[in-house]
Amino acid sequence: MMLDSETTKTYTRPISKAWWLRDRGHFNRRYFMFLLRELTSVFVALYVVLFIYEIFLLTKGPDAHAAFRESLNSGPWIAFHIIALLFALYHSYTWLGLTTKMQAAGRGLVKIGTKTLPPILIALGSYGAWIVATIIIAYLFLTL
Amino acid sequence: MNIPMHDVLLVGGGGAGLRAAIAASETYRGADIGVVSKVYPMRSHTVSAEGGTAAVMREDDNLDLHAYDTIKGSDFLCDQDVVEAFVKEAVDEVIQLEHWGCPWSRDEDGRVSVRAFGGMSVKRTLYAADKTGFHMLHALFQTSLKYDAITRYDEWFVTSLLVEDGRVCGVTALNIRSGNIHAIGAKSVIICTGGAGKIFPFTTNAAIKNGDGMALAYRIGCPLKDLEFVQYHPTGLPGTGILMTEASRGEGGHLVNSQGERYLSEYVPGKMELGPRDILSRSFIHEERKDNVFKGPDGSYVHLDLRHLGEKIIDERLPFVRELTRNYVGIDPVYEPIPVRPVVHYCMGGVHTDINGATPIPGLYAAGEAACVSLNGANRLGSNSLTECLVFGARAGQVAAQHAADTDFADSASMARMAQDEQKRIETQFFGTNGKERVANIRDDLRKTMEEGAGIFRTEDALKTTCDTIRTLKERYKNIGIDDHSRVFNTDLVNALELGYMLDVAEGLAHSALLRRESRGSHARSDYEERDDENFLKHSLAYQTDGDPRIEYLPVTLTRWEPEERTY
Amino acid sequence: MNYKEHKSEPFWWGMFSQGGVIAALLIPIHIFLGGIAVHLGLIDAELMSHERLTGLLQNPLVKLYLCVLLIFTLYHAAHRIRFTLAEIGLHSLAKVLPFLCYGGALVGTAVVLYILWVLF
Amino acid sequence: MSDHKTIKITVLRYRPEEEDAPTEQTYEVEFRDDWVVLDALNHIKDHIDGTLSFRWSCRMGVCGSCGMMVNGEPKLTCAAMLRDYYPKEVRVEPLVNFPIVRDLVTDMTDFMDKLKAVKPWIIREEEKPVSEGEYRQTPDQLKDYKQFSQCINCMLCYAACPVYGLEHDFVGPAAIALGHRYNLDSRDEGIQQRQHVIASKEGIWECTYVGECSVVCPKHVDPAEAIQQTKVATTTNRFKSLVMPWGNKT
Repeated sequence: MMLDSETTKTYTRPISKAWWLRDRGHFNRRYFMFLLRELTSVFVALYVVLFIYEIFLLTKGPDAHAAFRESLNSGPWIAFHIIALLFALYHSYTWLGLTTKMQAAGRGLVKIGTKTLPPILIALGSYGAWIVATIIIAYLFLTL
Repeated sequence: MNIPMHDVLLVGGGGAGLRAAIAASETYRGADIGVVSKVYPMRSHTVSAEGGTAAVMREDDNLDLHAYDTIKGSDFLCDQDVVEAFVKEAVDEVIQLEHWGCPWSRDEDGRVSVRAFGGMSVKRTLYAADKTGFHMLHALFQTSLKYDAITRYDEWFVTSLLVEDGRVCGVTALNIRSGNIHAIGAKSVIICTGGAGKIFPFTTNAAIKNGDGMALAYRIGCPLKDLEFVQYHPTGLPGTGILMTEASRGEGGHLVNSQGERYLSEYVPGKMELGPRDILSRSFIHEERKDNVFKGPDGSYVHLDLRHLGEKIIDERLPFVRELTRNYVGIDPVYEPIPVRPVVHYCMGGVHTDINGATPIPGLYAAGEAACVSLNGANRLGSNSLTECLVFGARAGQVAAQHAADTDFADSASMARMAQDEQKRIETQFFGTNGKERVANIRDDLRKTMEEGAGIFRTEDALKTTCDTIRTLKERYKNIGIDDHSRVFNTDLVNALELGYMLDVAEGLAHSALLRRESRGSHARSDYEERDDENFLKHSLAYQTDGDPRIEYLPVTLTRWEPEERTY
Repeated sequence: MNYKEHKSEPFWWGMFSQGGVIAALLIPIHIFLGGIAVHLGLIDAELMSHERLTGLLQNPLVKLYLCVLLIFTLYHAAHRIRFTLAEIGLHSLAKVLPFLCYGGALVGTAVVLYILWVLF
Repeated sequence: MSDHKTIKITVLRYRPEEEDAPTEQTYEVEFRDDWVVLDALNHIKDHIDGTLSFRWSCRMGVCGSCGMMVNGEPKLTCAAMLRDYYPKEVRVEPLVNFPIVRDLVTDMTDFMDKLKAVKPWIIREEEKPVSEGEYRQTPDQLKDYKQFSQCINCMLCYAACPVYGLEHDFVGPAAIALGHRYNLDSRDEGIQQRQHVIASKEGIWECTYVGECSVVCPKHVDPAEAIQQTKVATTTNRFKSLVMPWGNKT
């Protein structure tokens, strides 16, 4: 209970819009890395839209598609893909890291009886799945 | 002026206070409970208790055994009817707390685990790793949130008890946030403000433990009982006084002097590290006199060695010990011994109450360390204090609620007047003058003289000096000046008010110690080394007067156990 | 404060989270193969030709795979973009952002399904 | 040990009766090697400037009172050794994201309301009488929630959480972790009664897993994990009930 007359004047320091860069005088590297992690989604989205557009062009015939492919074969587009790849890799790294951490936590999802799997095995599992998936896709794409 | 009124008002929101609040609200439907606490309840010092909570839980144990251990531990100064009630109700209380979610450590079969503790003849200490007090307090606090009948006044500081027609009818309290003084009316007031360890320089006690509630009661004529009994915990970190729980010895840790010897074999051969705290603390002083101790910047110390327990046991049962030593002294107990020395830990004495927590003043109750129900006598056994908070918190809550049901509120207009007078008193005393004395200086001098005269070993001369010094400190206190004259969250003012409480409790303590010319439990007089049942098998009662306190005596209640020599 | 269990958030979050796994496992290799490797001459350009790709798309399993890959990652991205925009300053639009972002993902879903199962 | 070192401590001051916004004040403090930031603040209060206000109590990292920003990081000042900062100066500010009441003291009533909202107590359909003894709980069942019961309510996680900074309605890390603690307790049957708070828009769904709450937590409670676990469990149940609406609603 607080008597209404008892509340006193307070001061709230506003959070900066660029808090992930610098807030109230301090830079926090982890906030910055967090924002980079969230930004990966923009590149994922852009890439997926581009992918959908390419499939759409496939329905428009070989010329349209070839022209599109040709335009991708340029410095800026290659640069875009390299940046997108770096972000996508960062997404994979952070996402799999967090799921590993989560499954390793006290009441993890990976439980055998009452025992939780050791974190290192879970980590091997998730990063292993990534490598396996990558190899399978590459193999299928190159050989089908 | 609108004055809040409660059937039962708790002063203090720690283990005893919250248990009492819940008990009071369960005593009868419609009971309206207030809890005034100078800190948010989960900050209360119960939070720091580490080792455990005693109760008879196993087949190899029984109530008489727990009672006997407690009585012997108290050096026969406890009231045996109180002890019998205590051991009986302890069992239900710890189970109740289990039902409220306390995460007690468990055996494989799902029962709560018990561990060994100093002075206990069998394993009967329930624990939640080595954060027992923390878990108990949070379980109690979080459970208290579900009782709508409980209204909290967080960060309100009680400045006086209101008395009308000889009965307590409420309190005045400073809302620390706003700086306003308010009257809060109550039919029953329960003091649960904890001990007064902070009147000593080296203590495991938190900054908030200044004997506030004891002094509040003392000032309205309520006697303080057995104040001279102050427990030193044998294993505190030098300097900070941070507690290395007794459980570290219960789990098998060794105390080793500078010669590499487990020196306790000379003093408590039968119990070694599991001897009672008063004897272990005195053993340290003997070793110090023999120069068998290490020397450091914060005085001498011995080693608490846990290395042979191994990392697994330490992490499982004593994780907090490892956390504290790593963070505060940079020592990892898995690889190095921990420096420890005796530090003030607990006040056996406190507000004089009967077996139900009722004081001689109608409407006033007390429980927990602030009270002296006479469970602990001259020396408390480790792990009885948390249980005491539960058992006598619950008792006091129930009895206070029953009293409230049969009583009317006092006149609110006169209470409002008293609150205005109190506001004036405080403004005049602390804001109106240009006193030159600093709070910190008087406080430091008080602590110094308490250590010198009323420490582990006491003598007539040293105690007389301490009594004189306290008298001059009280004079200096009248000339106090504080830096902060603002209203909002003025902790300078709070500290000054606390210092006033400390001086009162210290005065009662030193005079009680001076007149007890025997050695019993924690009270060790170098000039009277023997226990003297003929003259001193009785409680001391300190009453405040205009001059030195008046000390009276009260017989000890014996039921089934005759006093005998206390050896381990 | 009156709290209410939110019934649709678990759906969006579930899609986000599934999409997150799929994107983590599969997107890097796709970017690498189609956007980088082929242009740097690491793989044969014929692999990305109209003829080969339309050929692949005749396989219903490939279509299904692309549906899963593209649709789930869209929801993943939509969800994250929604919160990121709020966190970097569009907090005042917090009420509108879900409609914009999930709306975009829903449109994307329809487009993907239409192209893959109607146009092909 | 004997050589005296002096460190500069800059403290954010706010005196609501005198000023509309916080100011700064710098003190020079001679310190001992084993002092923590809180010791320096106490030294200032006792011997240099009694007007400085801050909260503290146990000085052993368990009462949770003395959380402040130390050089921009939320810390328990009783566990922040001065020697780790020396010879650089130390900036002490009240925890961010909370209204400042006075100097280093913040207003935490918002958290107290949220804590109560998640019903942090054992909820049973039927209470077992005390006379029937304790509930059995195996060490493994205890382990399921133990970590989340270690919260000392120090508020460092709220200060670290940009989501809370932006959206004060967010129930927040500590309160959700404590609700989760009871949900995971084998003695508790109250998960449904907490769900409307924990799984509200202001609850778990506001969190974007910045993860900073868990980084700053002095007791390794890992509130971020509590929130993620709850998101997964809630989502799984939601999909289950969509697919099998007749199924067991737990």
